[in-house]
Amino acid sequence: ACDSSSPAESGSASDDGSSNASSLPEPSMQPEGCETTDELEIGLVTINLQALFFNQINEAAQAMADEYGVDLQIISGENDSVTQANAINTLVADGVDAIIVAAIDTEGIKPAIRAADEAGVPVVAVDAIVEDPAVDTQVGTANAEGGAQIGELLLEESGGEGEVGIVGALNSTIQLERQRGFEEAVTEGGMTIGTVVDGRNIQENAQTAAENLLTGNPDLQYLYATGEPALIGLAAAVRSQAAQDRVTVVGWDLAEPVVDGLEEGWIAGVVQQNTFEFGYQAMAAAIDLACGNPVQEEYPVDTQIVTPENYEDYLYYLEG
Amino acid sequence: MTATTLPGEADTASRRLARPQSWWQRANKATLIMAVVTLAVCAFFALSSDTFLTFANISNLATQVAPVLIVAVAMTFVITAGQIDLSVGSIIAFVSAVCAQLLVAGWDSSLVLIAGLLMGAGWGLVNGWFTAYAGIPAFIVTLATLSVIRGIALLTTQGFSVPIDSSTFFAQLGSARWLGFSSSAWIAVLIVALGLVTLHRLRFGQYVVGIGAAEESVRRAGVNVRRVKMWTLMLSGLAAGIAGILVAARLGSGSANSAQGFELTVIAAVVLGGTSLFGGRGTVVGTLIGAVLITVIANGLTLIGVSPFLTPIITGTVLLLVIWVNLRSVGIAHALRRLGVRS
Amino acid sequence: MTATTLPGEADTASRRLARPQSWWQRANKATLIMAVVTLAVCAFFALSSDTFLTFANISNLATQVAPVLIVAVAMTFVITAGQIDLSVGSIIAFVSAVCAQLLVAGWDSSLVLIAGLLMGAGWGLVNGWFTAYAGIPAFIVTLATLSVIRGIALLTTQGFSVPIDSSTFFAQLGSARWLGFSSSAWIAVLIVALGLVTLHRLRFGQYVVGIGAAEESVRRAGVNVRRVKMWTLMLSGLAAGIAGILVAARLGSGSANSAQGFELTVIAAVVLGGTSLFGGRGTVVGTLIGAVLITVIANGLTLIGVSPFLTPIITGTVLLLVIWVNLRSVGIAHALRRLGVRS
Amino acid sequence: MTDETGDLLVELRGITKSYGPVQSLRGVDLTLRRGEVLGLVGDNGAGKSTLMKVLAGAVQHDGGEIRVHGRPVSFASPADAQGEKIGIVYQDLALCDTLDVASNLFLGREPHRGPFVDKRKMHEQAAQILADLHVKVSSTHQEIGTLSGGQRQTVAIARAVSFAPDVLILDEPTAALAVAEVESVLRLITDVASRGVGVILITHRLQDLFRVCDRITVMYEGESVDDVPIGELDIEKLVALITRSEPQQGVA
Amino acid sequence: MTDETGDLLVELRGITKSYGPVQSLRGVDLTLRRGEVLGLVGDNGAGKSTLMKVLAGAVQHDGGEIRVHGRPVSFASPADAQGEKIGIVYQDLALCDTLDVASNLFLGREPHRGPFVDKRKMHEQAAQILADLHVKVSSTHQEIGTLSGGQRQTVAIARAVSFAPDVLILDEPTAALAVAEVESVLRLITDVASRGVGVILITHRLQDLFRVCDRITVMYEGESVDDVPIGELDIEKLVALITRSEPQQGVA
Ligand SMILES: Nc1ncnc2c1ncn2[C@@H]1O[C@H](COP(=O)(O)OP(=O)(O)OP(=O)(O)O)[C@@H](O)[C@H]1O
Ligand SMILES: Nc1ncnc2c1ncn2[C@@H]1O[C@H](COP(=O)(O)OP(=O)(O)OP(=O)(O)O)[C@@H](O)[C@H]1O
Ligand SMILES: [Mg+2]
Ligand SMILES: [Mg+2]
Repeated sequence: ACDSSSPAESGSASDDGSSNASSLPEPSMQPEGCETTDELEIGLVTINLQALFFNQINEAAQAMADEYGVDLQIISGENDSVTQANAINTLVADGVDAIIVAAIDTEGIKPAIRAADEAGVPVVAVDAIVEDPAVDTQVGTANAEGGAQIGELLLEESGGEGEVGIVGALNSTIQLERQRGFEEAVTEGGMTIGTVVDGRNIQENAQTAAENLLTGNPDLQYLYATGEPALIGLAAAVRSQAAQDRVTVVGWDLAEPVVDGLEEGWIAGVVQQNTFEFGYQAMAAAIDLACGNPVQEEYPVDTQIVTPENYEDYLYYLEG
Repeated sequence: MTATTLPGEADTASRRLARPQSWWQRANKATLIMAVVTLAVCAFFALSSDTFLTFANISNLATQVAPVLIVAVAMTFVITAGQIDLSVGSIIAFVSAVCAQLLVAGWDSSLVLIAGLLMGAGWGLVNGWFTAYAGIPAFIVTLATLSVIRGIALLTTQGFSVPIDSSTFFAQLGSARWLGFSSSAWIAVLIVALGLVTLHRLRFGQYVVGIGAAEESVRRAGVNVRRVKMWTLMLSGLAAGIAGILVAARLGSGSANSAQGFELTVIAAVVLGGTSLFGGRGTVVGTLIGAVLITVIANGLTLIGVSPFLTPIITGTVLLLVIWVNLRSVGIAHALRRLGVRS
Repeated sequence: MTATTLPGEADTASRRLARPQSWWQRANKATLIMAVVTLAVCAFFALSSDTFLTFANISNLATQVAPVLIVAVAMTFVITAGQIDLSVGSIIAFVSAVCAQLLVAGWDSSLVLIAGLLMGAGWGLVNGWFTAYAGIPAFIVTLATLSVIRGIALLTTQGFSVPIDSSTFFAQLGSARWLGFSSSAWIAVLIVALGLVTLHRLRFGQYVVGIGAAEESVRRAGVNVRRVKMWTLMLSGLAAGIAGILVAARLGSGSANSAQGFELTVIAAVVLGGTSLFGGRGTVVGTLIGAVLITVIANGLTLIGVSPFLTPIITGTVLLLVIWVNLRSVGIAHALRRLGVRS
Repeated sequence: MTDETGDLLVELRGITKSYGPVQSLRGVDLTLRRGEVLGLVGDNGAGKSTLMKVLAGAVQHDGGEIRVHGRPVSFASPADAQGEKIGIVYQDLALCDTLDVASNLFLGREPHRGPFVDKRKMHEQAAQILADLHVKVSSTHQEIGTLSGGQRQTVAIARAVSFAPDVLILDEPTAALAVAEVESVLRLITDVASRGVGVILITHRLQDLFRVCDRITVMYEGESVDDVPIGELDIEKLVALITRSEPQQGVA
Repeated sequence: MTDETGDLLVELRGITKSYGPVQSLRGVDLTLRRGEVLGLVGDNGAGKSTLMKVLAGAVQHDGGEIRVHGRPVSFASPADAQGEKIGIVYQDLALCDTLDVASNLFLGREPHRGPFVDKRKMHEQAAQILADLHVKVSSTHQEIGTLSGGQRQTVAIARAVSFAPDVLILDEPTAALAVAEVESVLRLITDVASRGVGVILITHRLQDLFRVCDRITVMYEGESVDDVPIGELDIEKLVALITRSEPQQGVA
């Protein structure tokens, strides 16, 4: 349905991408489009504006929208599923041609999506998987699988024994999924889950929680952080407790403070989702849906595992 | 010693004293101005967006304002009585999560509805008891229960949202419509009406205002002020329970993470409406206007396509501006009135 | 007519009147009990966890309590004066994000530090002006700026967590230690000392208490109450600026996502310490104890490995319990005292 | 006017009350008979108001006994005291500033029709009561907080009287009143007493006491020190009792 | 005692003030000379307190002119009036309940050493002032909120007097005071007046007026209606002036 190259290539294409004027990597796919693309209106309902993750999805979507002259309206869900439902209802009332949504609550978004579907507005779900027939296209990876992947990596590091401490965010369903996938993988591999602390998706809360975790468990060797604020906080905690030598950390989402850890080697791996591809593919699908072109039901975007060996290839994510 | 009362003099005097006030005298000037400002904001959005005044959007608006409004009406009583309830967001999350779980466990919708209301009122009772009978400031009590209630909800759901079968009556409550407006909207209307009557026509309302103004005076008047204070917090708990049910029904799922920061939105609506945070003055109509204004701003900014980064900045600025105009304009209203009288 | 004043009588009378109070009379009983309760909580954790009393953990605790404590001391003034500041969390986020960006832009650390303080105080001034001079309730003003300030921070960072080069003096501030305690901890100690002196020894402190008790009376005494109110909010802004700098320095990055919900933690610490939310009564020592208690509970629960799902439940319950004991124990203290006197 | 053989309405025995270190009442005895007007006098800070708060249930005493109509009672709240038909005008008036005149007048016993407060009736009755007492306010809709000191006081008096109590306590009811209003209040006192109500009047206007009282109880530093029929007193003697000194020549 | 030729301290001309629909002052004239004690009387709600709040800068008037020492002034705040050395005891006292006695006494002009409030000195001076005025409180450390009505009032009077004002306004200063304290206050008034201070005394105790006043200004429904030297008055005439009726026989 589209001239897509393999999504896996996009990571290695980073070098050309960063030399690009817009400093965004090249999209791996373009919409088929139609004559009226420059009259289209598309709404994007995101989770929040505080995480780089969502902003990069927005950026990529905006870039592609600009290219095709599409009018893109981005709305922040402010971490509240009711706000997201309100936003979708408002967009439907406004008569947009398609809606892209990164759902906070994959269950709670369904009635709003169904209402959009009934009103004839196609819906693309990005990042979190929403299992509902009203969703026309899914773009993204399963968060639980990403958690399992990084769990596998940690099992290799640890040889399948030892205890893992977790810095999570109980107020984020997505991060709970990541935690669940990870826990299943590592316990199967022979490791045990130690203390779990809640960083509430805020950096310095995560730092404080992680510090307490490290102090309370002086023998703890392995740590896992389920999101960007958690990982940044955990990294700061490891430094402030001078625990670089005794711990091995894995987590989600590349960020500048994390790069140092990768460089020094005590961060063994980071799950990086291809946020730009999320944005591009979701936008491409939305445009095609709005034009009435056929689209795939799923566009899987591979998660990438950033390791001390390959981290330099991924630094383009951090160019703002 | 000079009290030479003529027959009938006291009578005319008493008639003069009790003379009912004119509409203008009775009207709360600040609320009037607030209504005018809100209309102005609406007019602005109506001019900037074709969709704003469509029936679909107005119906949307009514649905969106409902949970805030329902809780805000109850919160008006709480704040007017000089108390506060920070736990309403957590109660919403609790009720929505537990109701969804009960439905999954196979309870009948009607039972779940009753359970939801009871849970809301029950948490309100806990807040109320600690505030009124144990004498702990409501701010602290509800700050503590805020954390406890959501904690329990998180614990029972393990943080995941629980889907509600869309065939249940409970879920249909979320999509039911009458005259084009959702059930949430109608329930909100009902609760505003109840709030109006309760605050302005029942003894309870008198005591709520009195307690906010001078609790000790009301106590000395022989009123059981503890019970009244407990009731206000129970009402806000109950209202949060209703809102929790409506949110769960509308989202088709219950989640322990819903309605975070909801208490601030509600309190903002109440205070924007002219209710004094120090107690003693409260108006349900003002709360209605405050809640509508907040919702309209969010809705309107989306419709005219403002960048999401600018939305919080504009929202905050508009709120500040509105209140500022409102404060100035009590003077303006008097001036206008005086002009009107002269001409 | 019976005022037969003997020479010297007035003198002895005046000496009796001004007799300084004993230590026990002066001591705030509630604060004392609170300290005892906090010690009990500490003792519990010390018994349940080997690590709790290690120097490393105590040093950690001191660092962790610092930002809350710094802002809470300033907030004590705000609340004692009958105001409130909900925007402190947003100011922290703003200052930390902008400072990091300025460092990236190549500014010198010392300049950035000054800029950070100025930004904090500047936002505080905005809050203060709207509250004191435009007459808008502080709750509304800071609710609006809460949204505006974080909005601007988000806009400038676009969600990036801006790294701070660890070789800068700014970043070293985060890791600097003296006598085993971090710079944050020492700064917090300094600010508590300043707060004590300001509240109890300066005119400003007297006026703050007076305004909280009866603003109109202080105004009639010829005090410029507007300026005092503006100053309190400026102080809380400034304190939030300091906290923002420390948070950024410690994390080694500045982010607009910092310090969400921070205001509630700070207000909880202040109110837990015995400062009245209605104004007129405040104690810096109480705030110190409140902030330490909240931090110790979070730290201790993690050390003894409580499930994160149980943490909020236990925290809330403990807070409620502590306040409850505290309220009861003013009576207990008197009873003890009476026993002590008799024996 | 009074009925010396009237049955005992109120009997206080050895009432004590401390506020932390401050001992406000150190053992006070007081009796009040039906139809009697009792003057309660004493220096500033003697404990008069505290005693009356105890009798009205607003404050709980530490020790001693209260008997009303001969039965020992204990008041856990002002409502209990109202149940025994004890009405009081507090020295600080105990009004709600943001409520209007009529609402304050009827606070706690609003006329109602079904569950609703009958606002019209409330305002009419309030107007009637105020007009009867010649209270000078412009409207029953005015907020109490905006009234003058004297106006507030008359509303508080009107409130207490309209309860039709058996025992009426007036704690410096005329402090802020103008001459004509003081006369009305004094007339009111003799009126209600002649209808069998027991009145306790606290005032520092000693000449008023001589016009309406039957008996004077004197308090000094938290104790009741004298209880004298009015006939045995003149103003100098009374001043001497209050200040615990020998009566002097010069009169205020 | 007074100096009839003394220069004009205060001159109010046609002061008006409305609160929304309520017109509290409809044009009031008032003059006060150095060393003079002026009695300001009127019915409850006549506007006396409102007028004094205007003169003390606590309330801003709508129309009319204020002259102090012959110069027209306009007070934007109480601080401005204090700058003109106008001191006042408000009818509602204007104290801060949670501050102690000494802090209230010195609110706004605390003795200080460098930047610090000199608490010891403050308490000592406060004790001195209170002892001089025979105020009956137990300690300067007591919170104002826990004092009795009369004690509060004496603290407020002590506060106003210790400012050493040129113009001293007393709004019903003796309403809650016991006999001896009233005497002290009256003595105080003649004292300060003899030192050249102009005193405005509002009171409903008419006999006190005859003991200290030189002149009486009468207000009625927001207007000043009479201004009479005390020599031309007796108590019946004064009552008649206040109530705007013919003097009668019966005296209170
Ligand atoms: N809540 C309280 N806390 C501490 N002391 C108090 C409290 N209430 C009253 N007191 C003290 O008790 C004493 C008696 O006060 P009370 O008000 O009964 O005096 P009173 O006889 O009514 O005086 P007045 O004639 O001035 O009204 C005073 O010394 C007062 O300071
Ligand atoms: N803030 C206000 N709002 C509305 N009306 C007010 C306000 N303040 C005073 N008034 C009205 O102004 C009139 C004069 O009040 P003021 O207090 O000056 O009387 P006063 O002469 O001092 O009486 P009193 O002898 O009872 O103290 C009263 O009718 C009162 O109701
Ligand atoms: Mg008294
Ligand atoms: Mg007055």
